[in-house]
Amino acid sequence: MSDAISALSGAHATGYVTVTEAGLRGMITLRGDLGATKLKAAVKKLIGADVPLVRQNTVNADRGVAWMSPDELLLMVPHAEAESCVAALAKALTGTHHLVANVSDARAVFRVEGAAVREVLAKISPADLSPAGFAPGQVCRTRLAQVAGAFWLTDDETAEVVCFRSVAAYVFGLLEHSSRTGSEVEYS
Amino acid sequence: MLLLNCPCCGVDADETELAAGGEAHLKRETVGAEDEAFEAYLFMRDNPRGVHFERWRHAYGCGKWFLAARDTVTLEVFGTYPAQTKKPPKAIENALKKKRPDWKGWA
Amino acid sequence: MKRYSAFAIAREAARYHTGWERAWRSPEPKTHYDVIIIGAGGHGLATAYYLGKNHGIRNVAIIEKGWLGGGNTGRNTTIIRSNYLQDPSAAIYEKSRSLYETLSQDLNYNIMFSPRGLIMLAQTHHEVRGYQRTAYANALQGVKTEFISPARVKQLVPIMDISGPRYPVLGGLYQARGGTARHDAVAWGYARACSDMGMDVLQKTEVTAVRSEGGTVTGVETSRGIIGCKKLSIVVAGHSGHVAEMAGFRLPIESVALQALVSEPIKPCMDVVVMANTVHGYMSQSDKGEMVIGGGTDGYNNYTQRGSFHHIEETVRALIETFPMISRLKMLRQWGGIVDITGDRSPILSKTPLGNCFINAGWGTGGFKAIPGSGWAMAELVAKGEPGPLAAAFGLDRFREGRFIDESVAAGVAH
Amino acid sequence: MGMSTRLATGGRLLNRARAVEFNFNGKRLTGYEGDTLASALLANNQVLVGRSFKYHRPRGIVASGAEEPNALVNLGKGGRFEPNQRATTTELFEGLSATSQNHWPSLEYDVGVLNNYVARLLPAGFYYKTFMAPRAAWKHVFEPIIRQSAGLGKAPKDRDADRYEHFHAHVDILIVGGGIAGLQAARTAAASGARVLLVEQTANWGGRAPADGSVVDGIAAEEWITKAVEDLEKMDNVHLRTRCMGAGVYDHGYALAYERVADHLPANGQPRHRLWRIRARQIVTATGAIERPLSFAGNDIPGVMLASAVRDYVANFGVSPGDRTVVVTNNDDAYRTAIALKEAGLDVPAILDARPEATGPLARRARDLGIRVEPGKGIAKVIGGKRVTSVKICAQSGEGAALEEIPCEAVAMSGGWSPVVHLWSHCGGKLTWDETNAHFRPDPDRAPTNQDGEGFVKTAGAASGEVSTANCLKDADAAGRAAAKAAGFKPEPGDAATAEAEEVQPMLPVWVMPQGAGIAKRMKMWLDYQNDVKVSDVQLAAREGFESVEHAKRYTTLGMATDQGKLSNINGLAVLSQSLNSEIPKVGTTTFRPPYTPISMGSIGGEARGELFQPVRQTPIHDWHQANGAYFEPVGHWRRPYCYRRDGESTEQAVQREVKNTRQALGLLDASTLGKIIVRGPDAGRFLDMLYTNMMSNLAVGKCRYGLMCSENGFLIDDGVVARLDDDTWLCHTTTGGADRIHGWMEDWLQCEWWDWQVYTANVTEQFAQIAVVGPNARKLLEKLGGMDVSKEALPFMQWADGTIGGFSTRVFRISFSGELSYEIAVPAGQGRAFWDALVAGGEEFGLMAYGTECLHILRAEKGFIMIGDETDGTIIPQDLGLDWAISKKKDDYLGKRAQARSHMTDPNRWKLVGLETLDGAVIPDGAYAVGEGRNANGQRNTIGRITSSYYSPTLDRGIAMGLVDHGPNRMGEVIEFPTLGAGSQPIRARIVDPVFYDKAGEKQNV
Repeated sequence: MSDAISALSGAHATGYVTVTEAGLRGMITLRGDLGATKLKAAVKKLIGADVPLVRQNTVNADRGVAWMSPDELLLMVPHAEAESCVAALAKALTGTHHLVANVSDARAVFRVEGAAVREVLAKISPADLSPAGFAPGQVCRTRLAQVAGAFWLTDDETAEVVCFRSVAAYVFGLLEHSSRTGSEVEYS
Repeated sequence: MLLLNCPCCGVDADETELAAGGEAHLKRETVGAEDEAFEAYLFMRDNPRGVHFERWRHAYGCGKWFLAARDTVTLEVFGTYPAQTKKPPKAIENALKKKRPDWKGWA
Repeated sequence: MKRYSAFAIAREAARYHTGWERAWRSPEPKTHYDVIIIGAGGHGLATAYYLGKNHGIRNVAIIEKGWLGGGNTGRNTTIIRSNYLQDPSAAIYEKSRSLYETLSQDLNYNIMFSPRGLIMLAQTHHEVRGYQRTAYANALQGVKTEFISPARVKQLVPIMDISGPRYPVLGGLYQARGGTARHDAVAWGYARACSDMGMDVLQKTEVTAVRSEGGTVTGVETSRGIIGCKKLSIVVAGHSGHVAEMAGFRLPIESVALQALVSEPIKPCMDVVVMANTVHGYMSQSDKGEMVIGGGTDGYNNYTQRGSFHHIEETVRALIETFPMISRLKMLRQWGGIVDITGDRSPILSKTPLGNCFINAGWGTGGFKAIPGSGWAMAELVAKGEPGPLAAAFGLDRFREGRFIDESVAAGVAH
Repeated sequence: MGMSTRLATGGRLLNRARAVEFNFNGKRLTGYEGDTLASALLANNQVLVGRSFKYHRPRGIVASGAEEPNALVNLGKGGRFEPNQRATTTELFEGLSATSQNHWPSLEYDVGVLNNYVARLLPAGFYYKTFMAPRAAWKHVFEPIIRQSAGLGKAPKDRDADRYEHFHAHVDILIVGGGIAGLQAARTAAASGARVLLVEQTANWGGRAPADGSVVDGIAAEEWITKAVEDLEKMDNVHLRTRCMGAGVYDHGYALAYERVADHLPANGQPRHRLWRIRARQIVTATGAIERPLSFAGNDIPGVMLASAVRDYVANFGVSPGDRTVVVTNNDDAYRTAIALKEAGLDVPAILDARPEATGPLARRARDLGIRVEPGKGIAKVIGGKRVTSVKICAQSGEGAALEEIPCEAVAMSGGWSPVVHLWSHCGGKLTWDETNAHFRPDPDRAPTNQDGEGFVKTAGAASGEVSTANCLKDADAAGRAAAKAAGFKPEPGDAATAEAEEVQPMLPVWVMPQGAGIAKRMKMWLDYQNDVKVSDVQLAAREGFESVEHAKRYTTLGMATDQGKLSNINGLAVLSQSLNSEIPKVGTTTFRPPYTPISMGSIGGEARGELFQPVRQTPIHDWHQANGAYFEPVGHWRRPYCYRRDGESTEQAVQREVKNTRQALGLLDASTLGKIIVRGPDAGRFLDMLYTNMMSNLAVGKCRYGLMCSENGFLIDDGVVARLDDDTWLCHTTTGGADRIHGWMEDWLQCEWWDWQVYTANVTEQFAQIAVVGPNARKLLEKLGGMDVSKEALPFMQWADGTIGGFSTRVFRISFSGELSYEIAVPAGQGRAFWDALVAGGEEFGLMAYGTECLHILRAEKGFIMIGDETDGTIIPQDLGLDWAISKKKDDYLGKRAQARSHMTDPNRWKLVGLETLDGAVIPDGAYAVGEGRNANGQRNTIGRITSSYYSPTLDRGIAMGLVDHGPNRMGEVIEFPTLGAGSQPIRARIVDPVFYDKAGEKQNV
């Protein structure tokens, strides 16, 4: 078994914010009744966090869980553990109607860092990214120019942007262009 | 550029994050249906100048389908609601009767 | 009616053009007509014109809610072509195109038909196959088209980037006698000719109800009173569903907004009409020098004549990729029209459940190019009460039978 | 003598310390920092700046802002060349280079001016009445001449050297216009705590107030503005933006703003333009008003300018339009210009006031300054060619008998003011006619409405139709308040700025000067300077029955020039209504369309150019393809190798090599783009039975089955292999294009129709790299790499298994789209490249070669397998393709079943799929049609069939094809004809055969 590689093997760009491909991340799609005790317990056990409320996400060290839709969560674990976690979840949810899928390799993750992180994202997403509209602890599923994506703030100056693996180069290009020195909007 | 509130995730979604799905509350006709009823199911569409019930998918967001009551002339939105219903909720009907007294009503 | 000509202009110039008469009369409605046509757009006026010219029916009123030619006739990108795949479409659009060739002379009104040539770009292998198929079909349909090489495309349209990294041009379906015309002039020319034949063009007259007896139409109620008729023809693109409802039947139609835009005028740089369907854009240059650009339709029912901006955006960025030079032109004006989209995106020329009531609708985004042919076929349908060969395939019955006329099959080109 | 020049003093916007060199028509000229190109040209006595559209008349600068119709130039060079740039809104920068437009050979001597001498033969719409004979002449003679003489600026040639971007902003209140009204509205709105965005199209705050000498809160407007801006900049909830024009207002509070980031600093690395896409709860338009010209004979001669513009050039740029300026007006405001000129030491020979008397305070001040004021007078005629030399004056009430000739170099005219209502109107705001000021102003009771049905646009100041500074400020405060309230905030009981009320003498509507002017004069009164539309043209339109304002506009082209009628619309409308003996409000206005002024296509495209034009989807193995000669074809947004060209190989040769090698040895295909959708749940089987035409619920775990999907219209929309993973889990493979579409289709049915069914789906297409190992040596390779048992016994045809191969954990499907022994192997995408490399390395000894999509197509065609998109085109049902075997007879329903029972679908005359073999082995052209006897009612040749796929088969060394033929399956062995294109080309004759050309028994794939 050879080591897995991420879509852009750690591409990096420095403009008035920095953009870095964050490398491999274990990601698991979990669909089911988010209110069910069994599911809540399983998530708690795996991630060490409760099932988040609508559009919330919890990052807990190298683990996390994000609300994706009324019947879907995205669980984040170390990449190497993804398969075993899928098995564990499947076991824990036996007898309930659910779907668990390892989507770790279907995604690319970028870290965007800098004071102007909101501004850079606002160039490619129509979502309201003002502090009033979007804060750490929330997940935003939206459009990144011409593709679907999601992001959240780990702190006020750092965002993690997730997109499909096949368009990683495109999304990296968008972020690089938007954060190029000279493109500052200085919009507060 | 429409702005519709997705009842499934609460987001005020930009039109560019949505996919339109045509008339809502169509009753599926299938094997056994008369030609006329089947034709109506596939092709005959409400196309009013005024209140229209329609399907939308929050395609770039939570991915869920939802329904909306919208005026096709003023583009006023009277409300959005989950897709799992065969008819508009009472609340929407009441809102409509208030705002559009001349509205013929649902059916 | 005084004929238009260079000599007439010279004659009138001598008296500072104070001698020109009205292009069309503005009469009071009669109480009864043989035929009433609802809608004085291009299609309605053309229907009236050929009723008179081909069938000798001249006791005709064309009733218009607003101003003649004020709907989609005056809001489109004026493209004329007949390189359609399916036999019925090719037949009616080619009839239309051929009528355009001599329309200025027929109407004694210069509608500026400009057969400058039209290219549909093939930018994927799938499109190449689709357009080759169309070329073969056209050859058997009597429509003159050819599939041309990238080099020939470049020769015809030097400002085009045919080696774009994303969608290199792999060829094109070329119709040398396709082109454009002056949209307003088409409506005005027909209106003038109809008026000259003694027909009444009733502008600012709104139809509020359709009257019938025993399942047969007897007339219409309008903002200017009740007007009787033997036959009624509904030709009201964008409002077909609404008027059909008055006549008591439904249509397989949804009305959506279609958008277009023009750039500021520049000196001539493109003498061909280009349609790029992979990237959803088409462009031509008007005689004023504006680049005339067609956008996409919204996916939702809309009567505002305002579309959503992102369609403009998608079209413009696509055309910048194909025509890099337009990046530094400016958008002068954008606008929208309401188009009727049917279940198979092809038009309806048909009898209706109401006796002696006929409908012409659902031209979608392809109406302007069809005006003369549509009028010709519709006049025959109204005059004889039965469709002729041009209209035969476009009846309402096809939806129940599942007998589609689907043009989108050739490389996704709808209209 | 009498030239326009830079004054020794004045020019509030100038930095006289920094001279700026620029170039106009090859002349090197100098201006100052702060100049616009227009002010700099005037300062260099360059009044003549262009030629008109139709008659090529000399044209000079008329205005000082966005309403300028004449001063349009070709700006810049090469990749930074731009036509039709408005000199009045172009900031001067070092090295700016511009040329004038629409003339040949030169601005001063333009042969196009011939049109001017025959102008009488070219009235409105003349082209509709002539050029009709001979027929061909229109296209080949007349049209080219007309096109050449029209068109204004040159076409850019080079690729745009600049970049662009978009920016999304969500605010409570957007305020458009940074004049005193906009600033006051912002102060009031911001005080409520609302998020406010204030945009101003020019580089400077304050609008007209400073040039008008207004006094606000007892201090000079300029001081107040500076302070107001400072205060606003201090607030966290306010954002200010200059060089940012409110371009359009759209539905549901959407607005576009056009920021010209770097037009004044070219090539400095910034994006040239930034298009703001704004969502605002409320929008306040403080867009000011535009002065109207007066219609008198010769009002288009260079030197005739708007009174407000003359004032701007003197006050803002220290530029004199000429030593002697005659002022002509129908209102008080123009007196400010006369006074400004006088105070700048310039001569004002006379103020011609069309009103019977001039009694206002400004008139008094003018008289006190010794200016000759002539009430009841107007201009009979302006004398001059490329420059005003004098005016003949007359009684406004008469027919224009000249009373006196006054020498002058400039004429400052004012016909009153019209509010800028564009943004208000874009989204449906209605207007009302204001008798007092003779203009259309927004009707607050009929504002554009938003998603809640509430008005979402307010107007402030002059944009509301207010005239005096005092009222503008009051109105702006009220607008800010109303907007804040409507946006859900509590406006503070505020301290709005105030100004002294002024006594104003009412203006007098004057649409034609003099009022009794005869036709000869009216043919010299310009309404639309750029398009050459005159009073007589509008009157002609009315006479000919073009009575609707839309008709008149389109017939005369009034207001259709690049200024979109900012100067001409109201004047034209008034002339039209007079000709129709109707009232102006009855005649109505034309609709206002975005944008307010033209915006660059580049800004609309934004970042989406070149590499970012569209996403390119890449599989995990993309780099290898690139490195190994792949010729890519776009499939949706994916790039798939069409074939891999080796040195000296043509595309065709490469494809043939790949086919032969795969049949004879071993081929490798990157199939990662195929859709992979997991469908799971107690009702999953039942759901798939509805989705597919055949039965999926009874598929055994561990097995695979080929399935078809139809639309509710019965048409075939997708196909693929379904694998049963466990009791309630299926894996559905779709076509490359189908992955997202079919997943959406599944969710649609589950969410909107069968929501009570217990089924979940997940699109895992990109989680896996999927590689097809195809050919007689396929098993040898896998066994060499070692791991799971891939023998026929352990893993028979149409089964799947999980296991390791060469150390990779894989899922292996024994399925074949080629007819050969074939394994489709899925590994996690992150290991796709490594696994591919292992296969390539291990396969060398077995003659492994990668193959592309064209080879794939040929392999499947040789086997008679249908291809979605080739055999299907959206109108084909499975029955047409002889796929009845894949349609379950047991099921009482599936999507499309009812539709397939309709008369046209069951018509025995539908064309059916067959194979076709040319008699001479040639390849039938793709898409060719087979002809039958005779012609149809429309004279078209009757057809009896068409080609759906056609290839040269390297395996059989002959042309093979599939096609749909009338009663085809019953006509085996018959020969039919396919006409080919081109003169004298011979039809190709082909025999109808079974569509399976190769290995009919299917032995090769089942070993």
